[in-house]
Amino acid sequence: MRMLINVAETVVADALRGMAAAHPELTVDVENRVIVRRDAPVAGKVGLVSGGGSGHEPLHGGFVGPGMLSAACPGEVFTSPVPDQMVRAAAAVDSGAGVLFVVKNYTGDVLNFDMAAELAEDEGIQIAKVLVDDDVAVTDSLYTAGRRGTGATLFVEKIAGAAAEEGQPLERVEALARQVNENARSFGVALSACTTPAKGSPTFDLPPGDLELGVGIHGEPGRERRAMMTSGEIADFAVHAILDDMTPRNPVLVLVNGMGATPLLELYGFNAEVQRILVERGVAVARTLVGNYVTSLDMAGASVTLCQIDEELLRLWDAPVRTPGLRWGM
Amino acid sequence: MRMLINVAETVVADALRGMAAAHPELTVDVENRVIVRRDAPVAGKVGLVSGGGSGHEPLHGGFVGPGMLSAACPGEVFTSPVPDQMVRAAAAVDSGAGVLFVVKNYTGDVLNFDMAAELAEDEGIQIAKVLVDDDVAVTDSLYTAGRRGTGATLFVEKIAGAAAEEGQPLERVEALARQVNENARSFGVALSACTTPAKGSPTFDLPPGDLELGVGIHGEPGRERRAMMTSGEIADFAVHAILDDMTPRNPVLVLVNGMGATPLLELYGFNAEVQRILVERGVAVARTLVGNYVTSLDMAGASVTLCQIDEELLRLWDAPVRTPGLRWGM
Amino acid sequence: MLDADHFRRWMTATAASVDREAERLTALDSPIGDADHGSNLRRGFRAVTAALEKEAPDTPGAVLVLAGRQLISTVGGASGPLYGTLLRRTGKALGDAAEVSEEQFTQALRTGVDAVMQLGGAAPGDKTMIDALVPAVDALDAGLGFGAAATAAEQGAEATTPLQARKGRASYLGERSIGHQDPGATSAALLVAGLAEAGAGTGADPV
Amino acid sequence: MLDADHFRRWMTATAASVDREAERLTALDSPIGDADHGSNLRRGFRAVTAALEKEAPDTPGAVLVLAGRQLISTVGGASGPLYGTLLRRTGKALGDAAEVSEEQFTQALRTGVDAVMQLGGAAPGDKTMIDALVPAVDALDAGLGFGAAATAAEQGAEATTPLQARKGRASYLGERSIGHQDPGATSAALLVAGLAEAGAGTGADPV
Ligand SMILES: Nc1ncnc2c1ncn2[C@@H]1O[C@H](COP(=O)(O)OP(=O)(O)O)[C@@H](O)[C@H]1O
Ligand SMILES: Nc1ncnc2c1ncn2[C@@H]1O[C@H](COP(=O)(O)OP(=O)(O)O)[C@@H](O)[C@H]1O
Ligand SMILES: [Mg+2]
Ligand SMILES: [Mg+2]
Ligand SMILES: [Mg+2]
Ligand SMILES: [Mg+2]
Repeated sequence: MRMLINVAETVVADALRGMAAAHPELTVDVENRVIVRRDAPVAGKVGLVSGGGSGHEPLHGGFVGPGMLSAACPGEVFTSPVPDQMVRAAAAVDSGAGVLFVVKNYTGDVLNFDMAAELAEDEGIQIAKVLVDDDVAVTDSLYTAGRRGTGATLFVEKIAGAAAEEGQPLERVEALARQVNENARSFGVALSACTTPAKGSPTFDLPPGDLELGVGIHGEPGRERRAMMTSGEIADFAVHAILDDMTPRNPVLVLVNGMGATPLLELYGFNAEVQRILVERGVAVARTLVGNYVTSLDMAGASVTLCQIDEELLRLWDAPVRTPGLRWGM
Repeated sequence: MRMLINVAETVVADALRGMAAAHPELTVDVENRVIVRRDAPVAGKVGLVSGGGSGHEPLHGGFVGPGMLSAACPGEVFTSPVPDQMVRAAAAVDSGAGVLFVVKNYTGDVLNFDMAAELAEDEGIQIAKVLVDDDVAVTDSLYTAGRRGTGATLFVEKIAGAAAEEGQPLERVEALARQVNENARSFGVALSACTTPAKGSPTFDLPPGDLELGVGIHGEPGRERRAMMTSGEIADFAVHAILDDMTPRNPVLVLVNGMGATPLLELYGFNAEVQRILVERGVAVARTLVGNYVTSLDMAGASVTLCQIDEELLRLWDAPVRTPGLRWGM
Repeated sequence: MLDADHFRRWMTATAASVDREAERLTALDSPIGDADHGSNLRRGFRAVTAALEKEAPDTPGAVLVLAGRQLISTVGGASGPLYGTLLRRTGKALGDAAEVSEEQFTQALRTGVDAVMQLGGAAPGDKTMIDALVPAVDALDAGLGFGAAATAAEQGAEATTPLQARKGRASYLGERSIGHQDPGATSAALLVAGLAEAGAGTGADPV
Repeated sequence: MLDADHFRRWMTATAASVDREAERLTALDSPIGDADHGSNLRRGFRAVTAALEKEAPDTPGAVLVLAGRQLISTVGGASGPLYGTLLRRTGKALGDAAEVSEEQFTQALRTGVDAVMQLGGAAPGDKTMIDALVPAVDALDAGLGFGAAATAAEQGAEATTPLQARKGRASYLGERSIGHQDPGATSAALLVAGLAEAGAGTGADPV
């Protein structure tokens, strides 16, 4: 166990105390596990609430702030939060303009957010929901829980957050969020498993010479194990998996996302390969983001997300944002 | 080997190509290994140049941009860059107001920057140098190469960068940089070794139940090995090592820095412990930064840096900055 | 007849076995999941026993509704809403009678299990907790008693091993989910075993 | 007398042995350094042989000055400026004679080693390349020839093992630096061995 923690049971609470100390611009309710931008509710503004298991930082708590989420609900590590958190978050950010729940498509997240939506509506809060399901490694069929929500969550939260900040109404913010998700696809690769505090050992065995293709962000194995490949070969595999599923006509946003333990030096090198393939395939790139944004604790590896955008989405992407994890223009 | 690379020999060049693609606001000279802000030289502005071995990203290349470095020179992994790079960087950013070299105190960096300074001066560029040596784990005596430069580098580059951006003259920018360094102390801890591309295996053996206290950022072992400690105990050790060496009278900037593979969730929890001790010791905190800023490839662990500041330094810290790795206010 | 105390014993016995088996549940959730099932349920059932002690509901229905609400509020993940719904809907179906018969309970439990199937969309054979719960209710329905129900649940859980998952996280793995026992079916078998323990009066006393 | 070709052979022989021993040098730089010494020198000496082939300098001094400049421009780290200075200053001291005697070379090399000591501030016993270079020059000074110098350098390198480092990265480790052979002293012994190979005419031909 090589974790910088006290005991597994307090990992999330400890992190929230540390966030509170580092970010006075956020209201961090450690006891109830809700992170809210300090000026909420903002009059006339749609509230944007997301959440999910912890261990994916900066997602979601690190994306709370002007221009992005109004509030986030961190669950236990890799465990969806409970409805009480979401209801509390919705109540804290609702100005009367309604609240959009951004939900990654996992059974736990879906069920808990659904219950929360019912309870919040009982309290008179108008709730809309958008599901994020961008991971092409999962076949979307009757035989699975559907595609997982991964990297596209960042694009959805940023773009819907910018629209909400502009004062756009709930239906419009929801429609934009859905548009982003429908135009986004991801594929992830693991070079190592991760270690959850509760388990204390790697979630699966991966010999150093192997890699897992098509992994999610919860330390689960992927669809397929292969012998180690070069950065270029991995990029080929990931980008082609995405482009087999979507043919972008418009420019794309690119996210080259680290799973947690892969150095930024390697992520940039990986980005070079991703961009090479996009050039080869004639896909125009509008913006590129490289870094650890949707992580899986200390897993080594990376994911690629492409999101086809139009002019409005690009404008909203470029709009100012001020959060611990993503910040520009203010 | 669980690295996302092509071959060890091209790691730095690959990363630079990836940076170029992600950051059109920077001029990335892949061949000559210099990263320069696109609008350099800025008339009347002092140039700020740093550099060092690669593997510490976002340091230094990720700190190039308005309000921080004018240019950075990335060496091979953990290898100081060569004088040619520094001279080229100085020439690219000098507007006639002179250039400050920010040099981390390692034999290689010092020797190469010294040679570069001579060569640049031969070309008519006025050069000043500031050494960063903040690591209290190293005894500063005749029997060592002196204290290493680690986390304080970020504070020096940010604050000197803001002063340069304001148009302050070379002597003043240099004096401020020196003031920051003199008031900054760091201490680092490793929970795992890192793996360099050239070696392909961990730089030292650390059984999972042990940790190294007082490590640098080059995968070298620390001063002492101990059985695993809790986050609170590690924070106690690190912060007390710093406070044994410096008694801050003024508020401090706090950097809780990840070595690369430690999840942000854990870093925030560690920050909670650091802040607890600062409260106990009566040290006032002005600002806190938590994240992976001065890394050591995929090493697990963290470092703490405290920097005692006055009002001017705080104003310069808060000033707008726009770089890939640190950004606010613009 | 089964009184509130019987149901309290059920919850306490389950909390104890979940506590004991938490590491195994998490280990089962590791190759085909995200390694949290044991700690999820442990947190949840600890909250259940604490709440039962504090609020001391006095009907079977109230015990289960309170337990279900606690699970929903403290577990999270997929299993929290599912187990929470199971107990809450079973409890609701029991109404506010002070005592219920085994037949009434069996019918109520069927309602609860149906609610779980509706909420999660899983059918028998999908490699979920349903594969332990349905055989257990069937055994009760056939009048075989709690002990037989526990055996049926246990066998149902074991029978998930060769299945390919069609619901929950394990479904992401496709064929690679084959060969592993489902963690939720395993914990469901513990839950049903708790019923037998409570019936035998062997449930640990509330702490 | 030693001509430009002799010095070219020296560089080529060193490049070959550094190539061969790069992994060992990096391994030595691992427990008390940062695991880059082998790849640093390999990169540098490859650049040296490439430059010598391309520019074909025709005096001993010019060969060494060019080699030193190449090391400075391609190695980085501590060893780049130090080895670069060693060769450059030795070359400069040789002037522009077309041939030099062994005595002239020995004196020039002493100048080079002194320059390294001044630049890096290391003295014998500090656990650095100096601990291999000084015994080698002493052996040459005593007229023992290149072979004996190589042996002296090798012994000097081995003798760094029990020392506590006082310069370079290894000094950060304090007492923990004891018990490891210094990578730079080891590469310095390769450099001196290259001299003996070149003298014996056994240096590999330029590629
Ligand atoms: N749709 C579903 N219907 C019924 N049971 C399910 C469903 N999805 C998952 N489960 C059960 O939940 C268990 C996993 O619970 P847990 O690990 O606590 O949640 P999570 O999968 O969110 O991490 C699975 O083993 C399975 O038995
Ligand atoms: N001040 C110094 N004087 C002489 N030699 C030194 C000095 N510092 C380091 N060295 C030599 O350099 C070697 C390390 O070189 P290298 O690994 O290439 O550089 P770095 O330490 O910058 O990674 C050490 O083993 C030592 O022999
Ligand atoms: Mg989970
Ligand atoms: Mg080095
Ligand atoms: Mg799970
Ligand atoms: Mg080295």
